[in-house]
Amino acid sequence: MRPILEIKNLQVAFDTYAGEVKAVRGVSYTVNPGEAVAVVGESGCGKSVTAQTVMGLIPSPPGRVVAGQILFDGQDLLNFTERQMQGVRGNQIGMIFQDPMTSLNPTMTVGRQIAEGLRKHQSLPADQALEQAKEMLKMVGIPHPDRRLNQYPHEFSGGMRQRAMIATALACRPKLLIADEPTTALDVTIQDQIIDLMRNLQRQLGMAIVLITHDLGVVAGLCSRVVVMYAGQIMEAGPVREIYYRTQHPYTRGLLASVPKTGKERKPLVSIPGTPPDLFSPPPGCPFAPRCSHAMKVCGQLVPQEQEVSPGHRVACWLTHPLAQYRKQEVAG
Amino acid sequence: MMQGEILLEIKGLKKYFNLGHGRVLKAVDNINLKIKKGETLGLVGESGCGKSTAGRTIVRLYEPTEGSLIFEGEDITGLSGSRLKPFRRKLQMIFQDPYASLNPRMTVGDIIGEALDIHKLARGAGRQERIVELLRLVGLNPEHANRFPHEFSGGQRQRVGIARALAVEPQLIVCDEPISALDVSIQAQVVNLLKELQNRLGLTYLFIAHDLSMVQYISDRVAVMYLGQVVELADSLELYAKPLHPYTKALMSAIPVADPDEAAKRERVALQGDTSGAIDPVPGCRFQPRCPVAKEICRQQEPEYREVKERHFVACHLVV
Amino acid sequence: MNLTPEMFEPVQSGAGSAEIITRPGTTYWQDAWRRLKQNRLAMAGLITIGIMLVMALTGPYLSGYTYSQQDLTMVNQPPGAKYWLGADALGRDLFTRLWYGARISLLVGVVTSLITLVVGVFYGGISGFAGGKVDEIMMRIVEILWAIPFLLYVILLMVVLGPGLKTIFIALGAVYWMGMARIVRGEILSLKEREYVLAARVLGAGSWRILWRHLIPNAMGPIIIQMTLAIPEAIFTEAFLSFLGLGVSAPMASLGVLASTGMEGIRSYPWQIFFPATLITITMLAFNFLGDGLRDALDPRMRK
Amino acid sequence: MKALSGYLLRRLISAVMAVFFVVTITFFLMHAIPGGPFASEKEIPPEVQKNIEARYHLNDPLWKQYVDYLHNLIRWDLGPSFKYEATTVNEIINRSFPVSATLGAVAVSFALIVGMLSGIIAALNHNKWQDYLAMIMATIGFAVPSFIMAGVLMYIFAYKLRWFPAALWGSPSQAVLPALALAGMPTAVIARFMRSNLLEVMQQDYIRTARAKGLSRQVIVYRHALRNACLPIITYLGPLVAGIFTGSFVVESIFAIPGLGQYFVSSISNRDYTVILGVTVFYSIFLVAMNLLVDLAYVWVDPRIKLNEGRKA
Repeated sequence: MRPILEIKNLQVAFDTYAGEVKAVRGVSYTVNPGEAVAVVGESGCGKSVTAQTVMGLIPSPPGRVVAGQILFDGQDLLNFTERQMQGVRGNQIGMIFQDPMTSLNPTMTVGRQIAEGLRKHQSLPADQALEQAKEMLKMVGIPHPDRRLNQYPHEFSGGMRQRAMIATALACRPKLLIADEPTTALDVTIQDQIIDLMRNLQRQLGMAIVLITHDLGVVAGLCSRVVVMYAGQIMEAGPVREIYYRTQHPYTRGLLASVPKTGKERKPLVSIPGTPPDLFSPPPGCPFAPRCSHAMKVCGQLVPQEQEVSPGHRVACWLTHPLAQYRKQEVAG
Repeated sequence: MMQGEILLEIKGLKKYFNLGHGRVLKAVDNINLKIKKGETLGLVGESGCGKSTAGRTIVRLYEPTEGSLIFEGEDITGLSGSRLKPFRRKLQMIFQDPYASLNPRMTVGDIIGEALDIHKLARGAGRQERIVELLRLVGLNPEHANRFPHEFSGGQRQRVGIARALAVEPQLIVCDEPISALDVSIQAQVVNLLKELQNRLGLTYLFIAHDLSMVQYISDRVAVMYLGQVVELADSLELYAKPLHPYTKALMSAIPVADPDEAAKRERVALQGDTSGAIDPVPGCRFQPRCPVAKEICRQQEPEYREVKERHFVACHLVV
Repeated sequence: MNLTPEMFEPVQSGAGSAEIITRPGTTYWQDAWRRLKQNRLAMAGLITIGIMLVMALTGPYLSGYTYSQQDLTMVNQPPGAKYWLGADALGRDLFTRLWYGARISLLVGVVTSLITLVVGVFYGGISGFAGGKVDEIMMRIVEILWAIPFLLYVILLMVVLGPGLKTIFIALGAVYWMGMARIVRGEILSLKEREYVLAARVLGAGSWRILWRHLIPNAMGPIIIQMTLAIPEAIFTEAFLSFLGLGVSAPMASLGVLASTGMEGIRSYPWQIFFPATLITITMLAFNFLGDGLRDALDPRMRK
Repeated sequence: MKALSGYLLRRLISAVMAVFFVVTITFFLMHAIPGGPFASEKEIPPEVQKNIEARYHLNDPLWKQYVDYLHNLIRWDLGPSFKYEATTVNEIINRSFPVSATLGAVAVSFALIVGMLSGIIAALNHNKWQDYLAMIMATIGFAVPSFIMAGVLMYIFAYKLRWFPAALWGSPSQAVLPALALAGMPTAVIARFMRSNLLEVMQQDYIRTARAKGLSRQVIVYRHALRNACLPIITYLGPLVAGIFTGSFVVESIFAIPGLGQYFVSSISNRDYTVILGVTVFYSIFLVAMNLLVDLAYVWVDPRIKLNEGRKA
């Protein structure tokens, strides 16, 4: 099966007054048709920049793709003209954003905003597009779609707005939905509703999802594969059960341990010391080495190469190197 | 840890905001809590439930509309000016936004030092020593005293905020969502620091957050708020094991679990709609419009907040 | 590089070193100055203002004539060796009068801007800090004053108080403080809800401490911008009043007086209006460029 | 609907208060001016003086004059002119306001069209030559006082090139130069305002959403950005329209246009109380009405504004 999205060695930099910020430093991952992949990492790790580069939404200047390929359905999006990209955006790839409060145009009715994509990509006349927009509202679980269609975003609550955003992104039935922290700005009970909705829509429409999040908890119930990013690089990637139950990278381990488990007895919360590196001058070796409790001399000197430890489970860590075997056992124990 | 001695008693606290044109926002509507010396009381709820307003009213940033605050047996509700100042030393606050909670024009040393100046706790070399001591206490370097807030990361700033609160040697600290703006790995750092400081200095916390899992981790007891009212209060483990209020149950089931197997197994309590209506709450139980098990009585009568089990309080008609 | 077993020796994790701040520290003002220096137009404005200040102070003494000295044999002389910029209808040296006028105009600008600062910060500060009913009443007053065609009022005040430099200060100050008051009030109103101000209040800080240590220093950016922009506006209005014959009285001169006198002879002696008009325009440009530059440099949203 | 009428009522009361305030201040300011209208120029016999004062009620106590004035004002009677005999202030306004209004309307239309267009062009070509050119023009327009602009235009186009007449009023060609002189400043302000608004709007999240839908740049600018960027311009329009009439004092007197501004200027030197007072009151009512109109326009164009809260943000 050919992947729907294949990112190969993507490098993105931003030029600022203080120099070049290397936001994405050689990221590769694939998404298969109909599959939900989570990209997890803390703020500034490059997860959103990668996604926005796929959509061609990086402001340029200051942003700039240094190297790499983004293959969508086998074609490199980086070679597309702006006009070609417009045919992809909203049509074959839909995208939703973190803040539903600001992501909708305040002076346009919700119905027209949903219909816009349909009119552009399917050349529907206004009334038919609005009719379909109503169907979309119904699909994302907004009650009274007739009335809601003609309302403005400020008349919607936060959860409703995010539903409307999803309706907008899915109006043209794209093959891929990129969700950039779709629930971060929402309350837990609403977050639960939105994730549930995304899960149902994915089954119903058979589309692939890239879910960008900082919350490993949100991922578990929705995605089949996970990519863990840190300081512009991929630390670990693999099937969801591999990542949670056979964690290889100390960073992933640290992330999982810093979320408390509810109930039962209280295990002490393990925290990762220090702060992520400044991407103006990233450290020469593994970016996580300065915070890693299992760091070795080599970690500060050389960037670890990605190793496949089991089918589909890749790790970029010197602990997987044969010479580091004894340390690895210690970590696991 | 629990000596049972009550440090702060909150009695019938109400805080209404007048929005003009006859509309009133009942942000906090009659809450009763007792905070015991040395414990951590968690206060959870979703945005707009009034938990932050409650915290701010407790530290007297807002004047309560009604009710009283009794600190170590003394009613501090009506105090102001110089009579309030001694209590300011005992009651401190840590804020949510690490970017907005430090004055960008002051050095970190001055930010911490200001607390010492206001209460005339140290001067000259002693002041400098105390600042260094406080920085060390929260895990920062003494050289950081001459730096400005924008040079620090979010987690480091939050530590500065903690050092500022600790400078006056308080007894009770109201933590107003101190970790919700931080990255996951940094959240754990701050929570661990708070725990460590509590053990070392014998602090009492009122820990406000929307993140139920973190609240349960750090708290001895947890109170759940919905639209200005406490709907359930119990020991942390008890609340997790046997939540009684349908809202608590729903909140609990919505916590994302970082475990694929458990996530798949979990039973979810789906809630309809979202919180709104602190301005014109419905008659009867406020949760009733979203409640999956609401009965007729819920629409007519406001449920009473009562102790249904030892140390377990709930406001729901359907809990026997 | 070859990998050797000794490279896989564990090292002490650098938890402590991760707390070290690598970037050099800069204060807000250093940062703003750096951004301002990068703005070429703003720097050009700043340099121009500097030159103008020097010329306004020394210019009137360079040609050897005084600003009121008349030579009726040299009426309306074109620019030349004797009178560098020519002479006016009364045979006065225009070079001397130009820089003398610039001095008066700059004085008007600076003094008005200072009055604006004092009154506006005081009024706006109290209104924003007190909040509630006090704020509502104080702002209602400004709102009503705002509905007054202010230029008419400056004119009326000038008529009532009689012409003169002092009158100009009072009249302009009486009008321009409102803009400053609005800006200061808005700033204070939003700043006082910031968490660091709340923190100071929880610590028991008094009103004065909060106002002086927390609110005013953080409102300084917009205040400075407003002051910079008030200077050209005052110069502008003074020129306008002079044009209506309500400015400084003869033989004193301001750029507005010179331009207005020059206007009368525009057909025959165009240079008489050319020089003052150019200087007014340059002044306005310089202050506006500087003001725009400051806005970019001091705007908190521009900070990374 | 109830909210709208309540809001309107509050705004109206506030407007009436503002006008009342203006009338009161102006009235007493006028009477504080040293030297009466008939005192200065030539010697008048005491009896004649008395007669005149009696005719204009100038010998009544001040408070009575004030009450009378207010009373007449309610019936929109602004009294007789002291200077021009047998002419009322109402007549002066009726005669000269249409002239000023025409000139103002031409200038405002010019400022709106040119200002908005150049602001949009500048923003869409951010940091390119079009942007720099437009902003240099705007800054110069902003920096040149209207009377200098008037002088320059007159010198070049009337005296040197002789394309347009230099003065007076009547034919459309006579309106060109004064309208341009008047439009300079507002054009510059609108251009700068429009540019910065549009640049800011283009940074908003909802523009990114529109791009993510695959809309073309033109559609995004036209459908999403422009409307939101134009909204704040409306706020500026009220004071602008009213201000352009006040600003025309100088331009009207330079070009010798028989507008309201010129009457005002000459009434000052003539100490013609009733004309000064009348024109000031007229201007304030105009300004207040314009601001009221702006508020209503906002309610109409911006769906976010709830009537009962008014325009706050």
